[in-house]
Amino acid sequence: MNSPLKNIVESLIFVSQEPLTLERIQAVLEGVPAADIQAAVDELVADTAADDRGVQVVHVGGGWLFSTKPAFDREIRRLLQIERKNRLSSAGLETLAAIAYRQPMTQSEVSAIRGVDSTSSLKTLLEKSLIKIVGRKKAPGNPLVYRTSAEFLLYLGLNSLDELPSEEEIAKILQEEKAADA
Amino acid sequence: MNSPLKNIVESLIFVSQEPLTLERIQAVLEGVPAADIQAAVDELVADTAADDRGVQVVHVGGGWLFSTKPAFDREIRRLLQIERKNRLSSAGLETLAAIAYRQPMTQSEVSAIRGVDSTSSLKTLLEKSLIKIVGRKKAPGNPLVYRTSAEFLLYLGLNSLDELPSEEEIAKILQEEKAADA
Amino acid sequence: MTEGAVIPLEPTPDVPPCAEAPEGYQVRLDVFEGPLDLLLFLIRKKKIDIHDIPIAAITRNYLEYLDRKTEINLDREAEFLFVAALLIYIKSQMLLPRETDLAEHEDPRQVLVNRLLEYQKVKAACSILREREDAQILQWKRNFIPPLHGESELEPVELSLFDLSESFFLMMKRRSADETRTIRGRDVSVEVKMKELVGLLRERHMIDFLEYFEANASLEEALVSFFCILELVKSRMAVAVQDELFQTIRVWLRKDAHRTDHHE
Repeated sequence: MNSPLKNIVESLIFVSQEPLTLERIQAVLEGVPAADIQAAVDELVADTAADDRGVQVVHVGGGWLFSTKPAFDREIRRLLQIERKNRLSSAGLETLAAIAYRQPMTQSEVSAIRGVDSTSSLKTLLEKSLIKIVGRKKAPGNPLVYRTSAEFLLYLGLNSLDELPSEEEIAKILQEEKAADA
Repeated sequence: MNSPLKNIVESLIFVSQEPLTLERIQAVLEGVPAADIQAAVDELVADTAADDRGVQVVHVGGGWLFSTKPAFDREIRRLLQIERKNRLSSAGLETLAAIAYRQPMTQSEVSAIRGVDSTSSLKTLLEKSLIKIVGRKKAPGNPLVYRTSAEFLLYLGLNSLDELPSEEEIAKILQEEKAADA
Repeated sequence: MTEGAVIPLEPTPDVPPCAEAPEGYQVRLDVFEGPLDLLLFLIRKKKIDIHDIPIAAITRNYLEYLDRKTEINLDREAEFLFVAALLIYIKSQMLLPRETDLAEHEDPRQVLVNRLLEYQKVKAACSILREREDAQILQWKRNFIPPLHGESELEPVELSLFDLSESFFLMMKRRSADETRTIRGRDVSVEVKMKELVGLLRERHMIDFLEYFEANASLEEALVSFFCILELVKSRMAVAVQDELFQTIRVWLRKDAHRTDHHE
């Protein structure tokens, strides 16, 4: 279907510097009902997911943005002359997960959950902008308080913290581990 | 036509920061004949020129790149106004940091700390409402005196300037390199 | 004050070889993220019910692993030792003669169990998040698209407290390059810490150990504090009360110890 609304939305998502939310699109397209915009975005997501497209619109970080399809990672890295992107270390990922679930958190709270001093992992995560300092805790020593950042959601392809693995998913993993041991 | 070559080319053009030339595509896709690449690009240009697309691949500057369609210029301008969110330049950040920790300060005091004339950074920070003029110093020339603003605290989620991280805290984050964290 | 002095180590030949270890029997400590990871590993390998941990046995296994350490650095060692001390503490609590059976919430192991369960959840979540990370790493997004036109007057700014502070202190460092002080963790001796603790106890009569712990920051210092308190309690100079493990420890100086010289 040839929908001009879908085209406008596509161009807006393309130029947006961060995931483009429904609210932003509405603010730009004054008077267009949210339902129409949502329908246009849905159509766009479906179109770009098709096999004959190399670039797709994905829903992430609470909004939409363009990304390449995973199949072309090798060629893109060749073009940009970038090595395979590094994963986080296990220490880094653990620290990030602890903060994600229990934020806001201080260094000593994170370290207590992990049973390991987490100062240097926090540093790495700060440098990668996956967490941010949001202030201080009213507690002895007024320790700095950390939260996950908007980049964190993007990094893991989440739309909000609600999309973190649920209690059920975690319980399932633990069940599987138990079964594997038996 | 569902062509994987077209898809690869689309993703390469998408991630390229400058017009992507035939030569560079060829260099990435070793062994693929130039004629095939040219055909894929032509197909892509034709596809994206169609009425149902908001973003098109255009031939410009000796290569190809994505651009929005001219029809949506007005909406795009509106969007960029709304979401414009710039990071401070490093000069701006330094100037702001100097004032935050050492306020109240005059222009020449800031410039002395930074070792660089800071007049234009001060102007930018004033425009962004991150600092404010609080009066004049009783000194030769009666220079203007700057302080950080209430918005500054808001942006950083601080309650007061006392909550700025101390040198020790930052040093701890910056200096602790531990073998435990890869 | 080593763990070996507290508990004689018996060889347990039934420790399973670990797949990660090339030498078969040698399991290196550094394959574990930390002491909790090691504990969870032992619990799994021994097929132990996490809600009913045989503390004596697990403590023995745990100390054994610690004993095999080859080259872990001091910080890590301190963390492993800290949990060793806690295990021993729980064991001692369980050995205390009691009038009646412990109610479930009084089980000295409960807080350790809660902590292990919590950590286990984080680890399980990590395995899911790792998959997400792997999937996302393959997708390239363009986060930077040059703005179409010049600056407008009023712009919201993205500002990070970390960037700001880092910027300031780097600037100061640059300016006074010669007189830069290097900040290092203090060397904490038991003697100094003991004096400090006793002084503080005299002044305030009671201290909240967790509060004290947080103020001291470094793990070594905290460990030393912990051992000092154990030492004070052992030598009957102080009374320490902890309602729940990992909660807070309140410490009083015994009245009759006020004038004694506690430093031999």
